[in-house]
Parts: sequence; C-alpha cells; structure tokens
Amino acid sequence: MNQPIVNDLVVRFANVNGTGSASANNIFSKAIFRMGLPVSPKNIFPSNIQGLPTWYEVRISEAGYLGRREGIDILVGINPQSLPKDIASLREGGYPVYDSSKKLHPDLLRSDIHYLGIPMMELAMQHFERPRTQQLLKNIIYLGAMAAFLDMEIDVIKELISEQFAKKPKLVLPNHQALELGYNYAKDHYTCPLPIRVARRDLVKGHIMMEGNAATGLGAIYAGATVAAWYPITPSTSVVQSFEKYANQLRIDSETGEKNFAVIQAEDELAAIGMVIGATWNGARAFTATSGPGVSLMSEFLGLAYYAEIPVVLVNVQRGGPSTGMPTRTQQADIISSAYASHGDTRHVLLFPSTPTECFEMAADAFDLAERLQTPVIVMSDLDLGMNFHMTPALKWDENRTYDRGKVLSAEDLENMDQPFGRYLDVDGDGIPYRTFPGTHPSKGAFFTRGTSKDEYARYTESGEAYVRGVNRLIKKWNTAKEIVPRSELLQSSNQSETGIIFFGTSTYATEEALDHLRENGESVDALRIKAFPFDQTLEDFIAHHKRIFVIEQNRDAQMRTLLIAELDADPQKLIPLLNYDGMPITAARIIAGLKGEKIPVKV
Amino acid sequence: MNQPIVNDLVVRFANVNGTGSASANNIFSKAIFRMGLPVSPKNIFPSNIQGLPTWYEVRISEAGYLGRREGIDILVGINPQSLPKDIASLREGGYPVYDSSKKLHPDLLRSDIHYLGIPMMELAMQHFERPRTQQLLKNIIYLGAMAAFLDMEIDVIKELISEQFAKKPKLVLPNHQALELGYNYAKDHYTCPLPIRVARRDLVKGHIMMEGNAATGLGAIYAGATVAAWYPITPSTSVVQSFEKYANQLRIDSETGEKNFAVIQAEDELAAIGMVIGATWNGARAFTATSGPGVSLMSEFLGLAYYAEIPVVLVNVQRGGPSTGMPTRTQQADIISSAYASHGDTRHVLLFPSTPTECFEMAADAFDLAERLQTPVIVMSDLDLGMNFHMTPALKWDENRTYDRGKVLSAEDLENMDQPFGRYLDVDGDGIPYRTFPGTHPSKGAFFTRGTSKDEYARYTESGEAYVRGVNRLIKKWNTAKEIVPRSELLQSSNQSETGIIFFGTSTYATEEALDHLRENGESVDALRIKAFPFDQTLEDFIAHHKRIFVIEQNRDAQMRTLLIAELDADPQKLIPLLNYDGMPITAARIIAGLKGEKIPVKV
Amino acid sequence: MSYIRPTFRHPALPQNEKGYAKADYEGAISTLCAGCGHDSISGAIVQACYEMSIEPHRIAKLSGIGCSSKTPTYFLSQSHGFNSVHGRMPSITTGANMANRDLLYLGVSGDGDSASIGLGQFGHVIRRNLNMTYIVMNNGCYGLTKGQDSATADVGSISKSGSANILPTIDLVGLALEMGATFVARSFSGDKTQLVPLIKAALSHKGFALIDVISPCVTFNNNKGSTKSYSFVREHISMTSALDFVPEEEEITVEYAEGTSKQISLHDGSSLLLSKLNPDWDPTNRRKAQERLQDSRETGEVLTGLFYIDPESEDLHEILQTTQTPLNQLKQVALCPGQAALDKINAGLK
Amino acid sequence: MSYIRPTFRHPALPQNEKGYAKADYEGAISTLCAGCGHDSISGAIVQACYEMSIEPHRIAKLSGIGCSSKTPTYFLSQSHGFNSVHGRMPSITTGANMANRDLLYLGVSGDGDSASIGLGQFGHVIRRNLNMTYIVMNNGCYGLTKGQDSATADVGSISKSGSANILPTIDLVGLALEMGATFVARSFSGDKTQLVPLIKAALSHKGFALIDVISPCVTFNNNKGSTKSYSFVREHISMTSALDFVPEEEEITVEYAEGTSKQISLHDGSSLLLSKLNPDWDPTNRRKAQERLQDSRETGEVLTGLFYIDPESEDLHEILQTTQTPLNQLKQVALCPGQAALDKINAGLK
Ligand SMILES: Cc1ncc(C[n+]2csc(CCOP(=O)(O)OP(=O)(O)O)c2C)c(N)n1
Ligand SMILES: Cc1ncc(C[n+]2csc(CCOP(=O)(O)OP(=O)(O)O)c2C)c(N)n1
Ligand code: SF4
Ligand code: SF4
Ligand SMILES: [Mg+2]
Ligand SMILES: [Mg+2]
Repeated sequence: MNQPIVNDLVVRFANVNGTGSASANNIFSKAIFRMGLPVSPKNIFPSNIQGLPTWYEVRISEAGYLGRREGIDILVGINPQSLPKDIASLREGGYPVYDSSKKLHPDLLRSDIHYLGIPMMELAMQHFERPRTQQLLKNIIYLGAMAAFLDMEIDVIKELISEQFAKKPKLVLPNHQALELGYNYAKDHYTCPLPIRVARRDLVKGHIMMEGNAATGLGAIYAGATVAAWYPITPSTSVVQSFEKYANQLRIDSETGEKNFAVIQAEDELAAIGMVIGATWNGARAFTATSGPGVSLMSEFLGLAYYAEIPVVLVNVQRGGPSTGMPTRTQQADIISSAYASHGDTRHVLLFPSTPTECFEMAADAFDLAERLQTPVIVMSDLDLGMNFHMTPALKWDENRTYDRGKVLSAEDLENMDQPFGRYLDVDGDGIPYRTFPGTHPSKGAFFTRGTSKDEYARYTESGEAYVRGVNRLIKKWNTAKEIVPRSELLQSSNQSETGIIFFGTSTYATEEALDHLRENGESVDALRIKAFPFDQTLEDFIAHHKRIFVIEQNRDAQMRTLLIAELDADPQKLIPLLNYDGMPITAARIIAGLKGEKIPVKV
Repeated sequence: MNQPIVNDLVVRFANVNGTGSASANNIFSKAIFRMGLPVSPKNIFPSNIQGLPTWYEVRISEAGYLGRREGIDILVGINPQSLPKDIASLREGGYPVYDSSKKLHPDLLRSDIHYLGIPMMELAMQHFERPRTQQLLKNIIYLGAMAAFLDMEIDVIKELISEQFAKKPKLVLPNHQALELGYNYAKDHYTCPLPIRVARRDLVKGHIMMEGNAATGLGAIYAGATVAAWYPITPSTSVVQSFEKYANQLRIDSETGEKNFAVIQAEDELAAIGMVIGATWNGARAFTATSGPGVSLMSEFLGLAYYAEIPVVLVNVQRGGPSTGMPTRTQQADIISSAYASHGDTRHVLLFPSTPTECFEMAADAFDLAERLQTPVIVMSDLDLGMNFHMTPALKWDENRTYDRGKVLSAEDLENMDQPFGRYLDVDGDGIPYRTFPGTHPSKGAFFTRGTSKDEYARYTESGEAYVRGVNRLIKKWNTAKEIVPRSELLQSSNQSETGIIFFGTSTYATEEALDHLRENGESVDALRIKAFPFDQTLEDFIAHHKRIFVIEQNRDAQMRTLLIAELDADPQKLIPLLNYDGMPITAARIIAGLKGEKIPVKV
Repeated sequence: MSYIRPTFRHPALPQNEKGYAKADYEGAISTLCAGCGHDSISGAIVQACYEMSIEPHRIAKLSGIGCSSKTPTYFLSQSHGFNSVHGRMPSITTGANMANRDLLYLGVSGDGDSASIGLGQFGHVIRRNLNMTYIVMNNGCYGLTKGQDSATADVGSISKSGSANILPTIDLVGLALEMGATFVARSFSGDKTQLVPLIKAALSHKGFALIDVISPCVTFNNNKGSTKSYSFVREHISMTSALDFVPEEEEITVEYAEGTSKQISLHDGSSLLLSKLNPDWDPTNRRKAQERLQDSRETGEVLTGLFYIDPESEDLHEILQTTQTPLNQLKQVALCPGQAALDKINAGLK
Repeated sequence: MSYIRPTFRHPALPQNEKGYAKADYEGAISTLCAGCGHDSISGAIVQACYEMSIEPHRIAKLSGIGCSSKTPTYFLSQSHGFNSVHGRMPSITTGANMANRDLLYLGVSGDGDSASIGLGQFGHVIRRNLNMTYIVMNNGCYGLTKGQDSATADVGSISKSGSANILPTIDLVGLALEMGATFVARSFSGDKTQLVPLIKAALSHKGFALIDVISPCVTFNNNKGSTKSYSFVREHISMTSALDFVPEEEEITVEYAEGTSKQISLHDGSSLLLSKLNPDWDPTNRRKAQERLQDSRETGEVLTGLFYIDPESEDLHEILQTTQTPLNQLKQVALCPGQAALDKINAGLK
C-alpha cells in the first residue's frame, strides 16, 4: 500500500508486569493526546504483582473512536514469554517492534509482517550503568523508536519526561538521552516514518485524560463527602485512594491543618458499609467503593438501608465474575445483584456513568439522590472505565449548585411543628418522609431506627397493616425516584428506524462507533443510553416505539434486559441480547456483527 | 340459626407469650385430628420470648381446607392486653370464651356475639396450690370447656394428656382434673354443645401432623447428610435442631456409641455455608439452614459454589423482609435474592415444597440434585410451612432408592482412565464435569479448586476464551438441570379455561380451596404448581396456552412473576400478580377476590 | 409506647443540674422477660445518665440484634437510637462517631452479637480506640433465639436444655486487654452499686470503653449448673477494687479521700477513686490487669470491676487528626473546592 | 503449569520412606515477586512434607485470597487444593475436616486474610481446636492489592508509600494464646532451620496449630522503616528456644539427647526436643508463654519459636464424639434409617 494511514491505528505494547514499562507507555499516549489526537489506552494486566505478561493497547483515532478495536497495527513486543502470541496477534502487514539485542527465534518469523528490530537492551547497556536503570530506560528507548516510526513530536515527549521527573531533575537527562538513542537508531536503520503514522491535529480541545476512579473520588470531594470507609479490592481501590489524595490537597483546614474528612480502611466490606450507614444516619455525607465480592458481602446492610431509609452512596467498580472470577478484567455483570441486593422486597437506585466526566458528575449526583430519597444509590462503574485513562471532557462544577440534603428537620423546624414528628410519615405524598439527626433538639425529633417493621412514628410494631403501609410507601418513593434520576439519553432527535439499540456504561464508545458505521452504510438505527435505574418514561417509550431492540451489555445473562422486562413489563420477544463477556471491553465490530445477526462465538 | 354448623369452624386462642398455653393449644388441635378431622393450626407469635400477645388459630374443615380463613367463630380470649382487639375480631354471631374470674369491662360487650364466661383462674386457684401450677392448668381448664362447647371426645384429650406426661406421670392426674373442671363447668352453665361444633369423621387416614422444619431435618437424615453447620435464626432454627434430635436417635454407632454425624453451630452464616462447602468438597453430604438475613450473608459463598461447582444444600425458611423485617411472620420474598444470589452471572436451583411431606422429600432430593449438578440447591420453605403443624401425608422412603452422588471418580476410575483427568472437562456433553475427592488416589485426580477463572484442567488462567468456555458450559449444565428437577404439577388433566393460575409453596392450601370454590360456581380455571427453578417445559407450555395467568405469591414485588418473564421470556402482559404480603398466610377469599379483580387493599 | 413526651416537666419531680427528671432518661416499657438481667442494666444506664446530667439528645444509643440489643428502646427515649443488624453495631457506631465527634456514643450488644457473628468488628473497633461506651449484656446464650450456647458460655456450663457446653469460652475482657482496649471492665447486672459508676467512668473515658456485664437470662440460662446464673455469679463474684466516680464539678470530699487509695483523673475533668481496701491495685497497668485476670481464671472467681484504663488514651479522631468541628456540621463552602480548583486539576490532566 | 505428573519416578532421585521424591511435593512455578518471603515458606512446606514422608494425597491445602493464599498452587501439586474466598479459609477447612478426619489439613492465609476480614473465623477455628495447621504468611500489608497497611502492621511502621501506620497492631500469637489455641508458634520466612521443624510439629499436633510466619513483602513493605522488612526482622529476631522434631520411627540419638533440655512427645509418636540453651523454657505453660510474649513486646524483640503446645489437646472430632470412620466414607446403609424407622416416626405424629 502506498497510501499512508494517518491517525488511525492500534499499537499494542507487550511488557512484563512490574518492570516500569507502565510509565513509558503512559507517556506515549499522553504525547499522542498532546498532539491533538483522540487516544484511548487500555491496560490489560494480570492478577499478580510482578513477572507475568501485561499488555497496554493504544488506539489512536482521528475520527474520535475511543472504543477498543481488534487488529493490532503495531506491536511493541518486549516480553519474550508472550512474544509468540503477540506476534500472532498482529494484523497482516503489521509491524512488530522487538528487542533485537538477541536474534528472533525462527518460529516467530511471519512473511506477511514487517519486522522492526531495535537492540534495546544492547543500547541501554552501552550507555547506562546500573542494571535497574538499564531495565527502566530500555522502555524509554523503544518509546524513542516509536516516535521515529510514527512521526511523533519528540519535543512533546521530552516535555512530558521533564514534567514527570520535575521532582527528580537528575533523571531527566538520561531519559532524554535514552529517548534519542531509540529515536536515532530507528531513523538510521529504517525509513521513518512508517506508512502508518500520526500527525498533529486539533481534536482534543476541552478534554483531559483521566481515570474513572480518580474522577469518582474527586466527585465525592465536590459533593461534600466527609466520611469514606472502604476495603481494598481491585478494580475499585483507586476510588477512595483518589478521594484521600484530593482531600489531602483540598480539605485541610488552613488554620489548624486538621482534616475536614475521615478516611477509614475498614476490616472488610461489611464494616465499610456499616460505617457509611452510621455516618449518613448521623448527618454526614459518606460513601464506600468496592467490586462484586464486596457488594455480595454488603447485601444484608443494603437491605437495612433500604428498609430503614438511610442514604448510602456505594461505588461498584465491576470486574469479571462470578466469585473471584477475573479480577483484572472488565464486565457489567453485577446489575441484578446490585438492583435487587438483599433478601426480601428491595430495589436500589443505580447510576451508569460512561466516561470519567460522568463518573465525576454522577458521583456528585449520587449524594444528592441518596439524601433526597433516603436510600442506597449505587454508581455502576467498571474496570475499563475506572482504571484506564480516558479522553474525556474537562470537569465542570456549577458554582451555583447547592447540595440537596433532602428532607432534614432543623431544631427550628421541630420547634415550629404543630404535628408530632413522625419519622416515617408521608407528609408530602411523595413517599419520602422527614428525618432528623441526633443532637438536633433537646426534646423533639428523637426517633428509633430499626430494621424491623415499624409504624409511621418509628415505633416497633408487628401489625401487618402498618407493615404494608410502610412497604407500599416505599413503592411510592420509588416512583418519585423515577422523576429525579438522570434521564435516558436519546442519540437521535426523532426515531428513524424500527430497530433500536439500548446500551449503557462503557459499551458507549463502541456503540457510538458502530452507529456511525451503520449510518455511513445507510443502515441507521435508533439508540438510547440508559443512565439510571429506576427507568424513565423516555426509555419506556423508546421500547414501545421500536419493533426490535438490541440490548448491548457486557455480561453473560443479559442482566439489563432482565431488568427491563421485569420492571417495564416490556415484551421480551423484541428485546434481543447483544452480549460480550470475555473480560475485554466490547468492540464496534462485535456490535455490528451482533446487529447483523452474525453468530457471535461466545453468545449463548 | 337453628341448623348447627358441624366441622367447619375457626377457633382463635389469644394467649400471653411464655405462659405454657402452647401445649394446651396443641393438644386441642391434636384431639381434633384424632377425631378424624382435617385441622390446621397456625401460631401467630411475637418476636420476643415472654409477655407479649400471641395467637393460635385453628381451622377445622371437614372439606379438608387447610389454608387460613378470615372470620373467627370462637375466640378463647385469655390475654387481657389484646382482648379488645380479639373480641372485635369475632364474626357476627361468634362466641368469645373468656376468664370470668374477673368481670368483663363493659367496653368489651358486643350485642351480636354470645359470651361464654368460664372462671378459669378462680377454678384453678380453688383446686391447685402453686401459682405456677394454677397458671399452667388454667390453660387445661379452658381446654376442658372447649371440649364441652364443641362436643369433642374428652377421652381423646385425656389420652393425649397422658401421652404428653408419659415421663412425668404425677402430672397426669391434676391435668385430667383441670380438664374436667372446665368441661363440667361449661356443661353446668351453658347448653352444650354449641350450634357450632365438631363430630368424629374418618378423614385423616394416612396422614400425620408435623412441622415442615422437622420434616426437612428428617429428610436430611434420610438423604445421608453427615455434616450440618448452622447459625440460629427464626424461623429456620428448628431445621438443624430436628436434624440433630433425629440424628441422636438414628445415627449413633451401635457398637461405639459414636456419632455418624457432626453438627456445628457456626459463629455466623458465612462460616456455616463455608463449612458446608468445605464438607461437600471433601465428599460428605452437608447442609445448612437459615432465613433471609443469612442468605444475604451467604451470597458471596453461593457465588463461589456456583462457579467452582461445589454441591451445597441450603434451606431458606423465609420470613417477612426486608432486613430484620417481620421475623415471626411469613413471606415468600427471597425468590430473586435466592435465584440470583451473588455478584456476576449466577443462577441457583430452587425447590418449592408446599407440605411437610414435600419438605421431607425435597430435602432428600436436594442432596441428589446438588451432587448431580455440583451446584447450590436452595429449598425455599417459609415460616408458615416450617414452624406450624400441618396435616400432611405420612412420610415414605423408597427402600430401593440409592443416593445419587453424581459424577465422582474412584481410585479405580482414575487408574483406568486413558485421558488425563480434567476437573472441568465436559466429558458427557451435559455440561456436568467429573470431580474427585481428596485422598482418593496417590498420584491421580488431584486438582486445585478456586473461585477465579480456570481452564478445563482446573488450571488458573486469565484467557478470555477459557473463561467463556467455562461459563457457557455452566449454561449447558443449567439446561441439564431443567430436565431433572421436580416437574411442575398440573391440577387438571387438560386445559379447561383461558385463565390460568400459577402458585407454589404455602399458597397451595388457599389456592386449592379457591379452585374448588370457583369450580362449584362453574368458574373453573386451570392451575399449575411450580415445584422448582429452573422452570420446565410444562410450565412454559402452561403459560403459552393461557390468555391470562394469575401468579399467586406472598411478597410485594411479584418476584416469581419476575423470574418467569425473565427466564421464560413470557409475555408480561398476561401474567397478573396476585399478591399477599402482610405476613399472614394467604387466604382463599383473598385469592378469589384477586381473581375477580377486586381491589385488594394492600395490593400495590 | 409513645415517643412524644411533654417538654413540660412537673416542678415537683427531682431534677439534675441540666433540669432533667429521671423520667426523661427512661424509655418504652420493656418487653423482656420478667427478671431478665438486661432490664437491670437498662436501669443502671438510666441512673448513670441522669446523675451525670447528660442531656438526652447529646447521646446516641446503638445496638445489634438480640434481646440485649432491644434494650435501647427501653431507655433514653429522647435520644436517637439505632437497632441495626446482628453483630454490626461497632461499624455503625464508628461511622456515626466519625460524623459527629461531639456526641456520646453508647453501644449495647449481646454475647452472641459480639463474640460470635460480631467478633471481627468487636476486635477492630477496639483497635481503632473509637470514643464510645460498649456494653455487652453477657448471658452466655442466645436469648432471642431461645437459648443456644453462645461463645462466652463456659466449658461445662449447663444450659436449660440440660446439655453442657463443650467449647472453650471467649473472655471478652481478656480479648479486649490483649487487643489494646483503653478501658476494660466487667460487672454484674445484679450489682448496681458497681455498675453505675463504671458506666459513668466509661462515658467519661475518651476512647473505647468496654463493660462486659454478666446479665443472667432467666428463661434459658439461669438454671442450676449454669455459670451465668444469678446464684452462680453471686457465689463466685469478686472485685478488682471498689470504685467511685466523681464528676468534675464536685470536689473530692474528705470522707471520699479517706477511703481512697488512688485517684485517676479523666480527660473531661471527672475522676475515679479506688478503694483503700485493695491498696496495691493499679488499673493503669495493663500487664498487671492481665495477670490478675489469669489468677481469677485459676481460682475460678468471677472477677469484676475496672481492669484497665489508659487516662491518656487518644481516640480515633485524634489519631486521624480530623477537625474539631463535627464533620456533619461542615458547610458546603468548607467542603466544595469550586471551579477554580477544578481548573487546576483539569490543567494537570492534559 | 501442568498437574499431570508421571507416577514413574527416576530411581536415581533420592526418595523418602514412602518412595516419593522431593519433586513430588513441589507445585507449579510461583508467580510471586522474586524474593517474596512467601516463596521461602512454600519451600519449607515442601521440605517438611518430604522429610516427614507424608503421602501427598493424604494432605489437603486450603487458603483464602491474597498473594499468600496463592501459594498452595506452588507446592504439593499432587494434593487437592482449595483457594477459597477472602478471610474464609477457616470455615472451609472446618467443613473439610469434619468430612474426613483422616487427612492432614494445611491452611495458608495472609495477615489481611486472617487479621482483618477473617478475624472472626480465625478466632472461632481456634476455639473449636480444629485439627489443622494454620500458617499465616505475615507481611504486615495487603500485597495483592498493592501494599495497604494490614492490621498486623506495627504502629509507626513505614510502608513503601512512605506513610506510617497509625493503628495498633493485632498480634496473632498473642490472640491465639488468649483464645486458647493448643499450638502457637511464630517464625520467619528467612529462617528455614527454625521453620521446617515447626511445620513438622504443627502437622503432628492433634488440634489447631498456628504458625505466624513473618514473611517480608519485597515489593511493598521491605523498605527502611518497615518493621516487617528482612533487615528489621534479622536485627530484632530472638527465639523462645531452638527446637528439633524427631519422627516416631527414629529413636533419639545421643547427640540429640545431649543438647536437649526437654522432650515433648506428640500424639502421633513423634517428639519435640528443646535446646539446652534455654533450659527453663517450658512451652507447655500457656501463662509463661504469654508473659514471655509480653516481655518481648517491652524489649522490642521479634520473638519467634514455639510459644505453647498442649500435647494432650483434644480436637473437634473428639469433642463432638464423631465416629472414627471418616464421615465421607459412611455408606447409605449406615446413614439411611429406612422405612421401618419412618413408620415409628409417623406413628408418633398422629
Ligand atoms: C444475620 C442474622 N443471623 C441470625 C439472627 C438471629 N438472631 C437474632 S438474636 C440472635 C442472638 C442473640 O444473642 P445475644 O447477642 O447474646 O443476645 P441475647 O438475646 O442473648 O441478649 C440471633 C442469632 C439475626 N437476627 N441475624
Ligand atoms: C471480599 C473481598 N474483599 C477484598 C478482596 C481484595 N483482596 C484480595 S487479596 C486482599 C488482601 C491480601 O492481603 P493478605 O491476606 O495479607 O495477603 P498478601 O497479599 O499480603 O500475602 C484483598 C483485600 C477480595 N478478594 N475479596
Ligand atoms: S430470653 Fe433471656 S435474655 Fe431474652 S428477655 Fe428473656 S430472660 Fe432476657
Ligand atoms: S506483592 Fe509482596 S506479597 Fe505479593 S508477591 Fe510481591 S512480594 Fe510477595
Ligand atoms: Mg446473649
Ligand atoms: Mg499480607
């Protein structure tokens, strides 16, 4: 092919876990981003700390497609252990970049690809002393070579290196050196740039590169969360860690140096959510973050919060289940277990962010909703969204926004009440009662919180009538929730097709790409993105107005589809599952295949 | 009315918790049973140990209706605290039997009922010494009076008393005495029997009176369970307690006196199910019993058992939820949380017994199914079934039945295998792999069990393909399960109506009564009883062949209906929820009202 | 039971300094069995709070599940209460305390609630030295589920069912001492003169204060052969030392001083006076306390009283260096950094 | 990694009495970090089992979740293994042991797995004196989740992130002693000569045997300032007493006897020999052990070795009086009472 491919490629770095390749790879995508190009890196890492294969896949797309794409154009194969599979994964005509310090094993030679050997270790050993340094700078060397191959702006990379080592300036020089070593070697031994390359554009204005978990943690800061209780678990760990990091920057009392927050690493997930419930019961905004196994352990407490009507914000960063499953892979497979968590008749509010920006916004919204509705709100993120850097709109905070603390009675309110206070009275007819915080008033407003059945005045009762009144009011409250949760997003102003697509969360990138593709082929279909459970009227209408609707989700059992037919009494016949659950983020190709009814190998 | 009512009445005893009334009341129903009459007692007790109101409601029905019936004919009102409500609960023309030692408060006088005062305490004090004795025998005194009023056979009652005190013969005489005191006083002061009364029949042949929990525990004995691990919780506590009681009778090694079983009271429900998993993994039959809160706590472990494919038998004796809810009331509200327990894509086998006899049988079946399918099987009982005495067919055990231990490889099997053993290989194409027990063979058959993703040889892997192969095989296994779980029961040989009823568990009594009633009015509808999840073809066809189907269940959210439309893709429009969730067993009247579309007050 | 009480109080009724009558500290009528030890402990709590003039709304009462955990309904009805789930009171209280460091937190639990399902949370709330009073109403059995042995039942203790407990006991006092609790005491529901000052001391202690109160279950574990029965405890009870609690206001009178061997001042200004009768008993020495406990196990005494107190103890807020202002009172201005800060963050992510 | 090994063994390879080569006790290649303490412990387990001539299929290995809990994959590949869920290994092992009393049970856990989420199960498996060996690979941090402090981290210990741990440590040895464990030891992954005989003794002990093995996390907690680093432990380590394990077959040789102050015989006929160097050390005295532990805390030693053993200990099966036949081997005839018994029961329910 003589026509070069510009700004539309996938580069895969194959490294060994724990060898410092991560930072070099991050610089690579950051540099692309700074060249004004949409970029989407994905970290594919093992469930161990050091020594196993790990991959870093970067998609660069002038069209702005941020979903994963099959077909590797360029492979940077640094891991001998996985090199055979890695080489095999290259598309025809692709380019393997490898360490030519040692000769390639003949088995690894393919006639349909173009080998680009760089003696990385050799160069490193020639120019640097300590083995650890050689080890680390080897990564910068291949970065330099990639700059030459792809026609990246070397100064942008140098700048990024300088920024990274701002605190250790001594390291800047050797890193720049290493970069040039790779850069020059490539230039001297190969015709650079390659026919597949990048070129500066201006397509990332107003965007940032951020991980979903960091955005969620920051959202909790902006929402005024003061208590965070958690237990470490991949892939949610960085949510509370980011909260703490930002809190230490933004929440230290300027005079006293004391903390305007408390982070507690609990002994387990049961304790973590117990602490959240205790804190919100007592008037603080509190949250926890976990993943599937933690949600299972929290389910008894979620039932208490639902029934005793205590706000809870829970971030569920989903990973591959069931059980310990695939802890370092992504899925959307906790939908049922989150929506109906706990025994008895329970239902919980779910939010479905699809970008780090939405993680920030929905984290903030979650606190307002939880307090307004006095019930658990679960933010349904996933490993792909939470732990990968995404190009996403810069974060905004409306300065006029004030926290909605919901129906809380102050001492004055209590003084001026003519009626006796009833914690579970439906005063306003919206199913939401009023609450009071301990210590509010010397003689008014005290009540007793319990997980057992109670009457409108929070008095213990075993009366079936009182019980039924109570749980029926919770239904009323649920209907109120429908009105105030984030609305579904329609991707078209008016319906254009009898076929519709319903999707949510991290399937968004790939779905949007698939929709473009269909449009270009004149096969447009309508699409709707779910942002919250309970479902709203828009969603109900969308289903009503389409003959066949594909529900795209990343789990085996079509859990969102189950929720749709169970909650909306939608006709199951017209809801077609379009599933991906191998632990890798779904691709546009897969969606298109699904829509075309092609038998997708893993579909059940 | 001059026409006497014979063998069709409801008697309600209103007592104080912890005053020994329970045994007197049990003798009452037992005596009715021995007079050859179908009888159905229900204990309505508070969540405390002593001092609060407690009710014992007995329905006597020559027609054999064992469900609850509204409309109290006779009230034995022993509890001053609840007497006002109790008197009010009597139907017009009903009879309050009360302690006339003290005069009734005028507020308690109704003109439309017939008061039957018996100076119970007075008589007790005249004839017996110690206060505690007086307290206890007072109960026998009202029993005697009831015998006179209802024309019960006094000798039958005496016999029952003698049996009860077989071990304390000294107590027999005073109890007989007390019985006659009440009996004679009634005879002397009122025209006995009343126009509403009982008369011997021969309608209970081949039946026994038993609690569901006792039957479940006994079923586990017969199924060969050797390890029971549990944590006390109402209403499931008596399951393992019965198991232990029977085991101490039937499972003691005759030579050594040692136990052929182990019962462990665990520190909580997580530990209880952990112990079950460890025991079944190691080749014993093991089970646990709990209620809603316990199931929530077990959900992480249920996911492990599902994914690592380890047999588990879990008895869920459901109570009023959510959270601690109504711990001494009945509901069927854990269907969703049991069917889909745990995060990720999971599904669990459920069995729905409706009589103690079925508790016995399904408990036994559960062990075969769990081992055959290598997965959790949850027996879905409830408080009404588990803790109340029910008239039920005598228990049978087929002497030719042998335990189905499922696919387990012996040392010989391993020796003779030509293929290497693969724990998760689908050798037979039914989705069920072979397992081995530790210690089986010196060098063959060892494997590593884990909750993480694995290949067919139980080797740890993070390969998406291997993961998908594994979870798809679990779907295959699920389809196999459909073929072997207990079949749905059709109540008619062929369809007679466009309307159908689907019901299960303890709704059975009331449903059958309602069906009779409809039949008598020439309004017959078809009915099907669900016995297990996954659902079978019969059930699928039943839904297909009816225009409108009422799904009768005892929860707020129509959980079984959700399961039906989610799993069978049934048309939600034709599945009409018919719900009862005030914590009291559902009645035929309620079902008929629901079928007639009458607005049921508590329906949402 | 009603929770709406008239703010008006009959002038005749005796009042404490804050002007509350004893009735203001009472709760709904108990539904426990007549004679249940738990009810006496509720009474002691009422008396302690009344005498300490704690404003009812400044105290929060929390519990797990069990007969014992029901008691918060039966005292302090003008205080917010939380009857949570089984074994999890410590985590709920931890969260509540984090939200508002200014209130007093009274946790009530049972031996099943704390030593079985709750053992993990019990250990970790101790480790965090949460500022709370933790009362275990210890009857050696699961009362509410009808009397099964609990993990604090002694080996060989006979329950009402007639069976002897076969597993070793978990001694919450020994456990708390080993795990570093800063206030550890044991008492007996039948001994108010000891229990009331202990509760006062616990409420005054800044940090985690455990009182393991043996509280007989008259219905299921008060029979002959039970080591948690009234009679057994009465026969075997002994004391580390008699103790008086003196609130900060009162100065220590002479006749106090005379009977006293040792005075311990608590952070809130109040102090504990230890009786002369046990002159060499020093409750500020953890190791001595553990040894004394070991002795009592060997002699078979039921040793009660204050075992250990660390008057210098730092509570979780101090350890975490949280602000003095209760976190639940911080306003949006103090909490929300606003767009300016966000712009900086955005800039750093380009 | 492959689990199918040839039964044929090269005659040249040295074999133990049962005819197994050391390789028969090894497992898949470790995926832990190079230098991780856990790998040394795996090695010690392999050596102990090989030298004791345990038939690999007579031992079951169980664990929770964590880097430590991964290790069962890296030893004894001819034994059944169970890598369960986080903190719940004790309950799984309890069930397994109930099902078959004839196998040996080796539980592996981490400090997060045992002292945080698993604290409750840890306490209760001790209480039941389950016949098992319980090895905690204790690195004071959560390795697999990238190094957060665990509950066994010492106050002030600095983690790789540079932050000092602010909460008191949970000492599993102290806890086990207080809770009545019948075999309690501490060791160090870097000291095989001590660790191997301890593992042998633990496997020979009838009852619950805890070995708390300090096992540095080279990636997250081996830095300066960490009290769980190789260097810190090496500098502060001390020993209750040197110990030799002698299997029943061997008679005690002279030079053994000479160096020995005390001999303890275990129920399986093997015995423990304690070095003369600490003549007055008696590991059968729980109280002494607790006191020695307290001393070490005051002196800041990292005290290792056997703390306590009860050679008479009764395990859970004996306590429950279960049959000698493993329950999983009872046949239907022994288990199912049949219709006759059912008729009796039916008759009693009329
Ligand atoms: C998760 C859960 N498991 C079990 C129960 C049932 N349950 C209620 S109270 C109780 C034990 C109470 O014992 P204890 O804490 O000693 O209180 P007591 O009644 O003896 O005062 C149990 C097991 C429950 N409510 N929740
Ligand atoms: C229920 C649950 N919560 C959290 C996790 C995440 N997790 C995996 S390992 C681990 C801690 C491991 O620490 P430790 O037991 O000390 O083992 P180490 O890695 O240090 O050897 C955690 C919190 C999990 N797997 N399951
Ligand atoms: S059962 Fe025991 S603990 Fe419960 S209230 Fe009665 S006496 Fe008290
Ligand atoms: S992270 Fe630490 S504990 Fe885990 S393998 Fe590496 S060194 Fe070992
Ligand atoms: Mg108790
Ligand atoms: Mg660790």
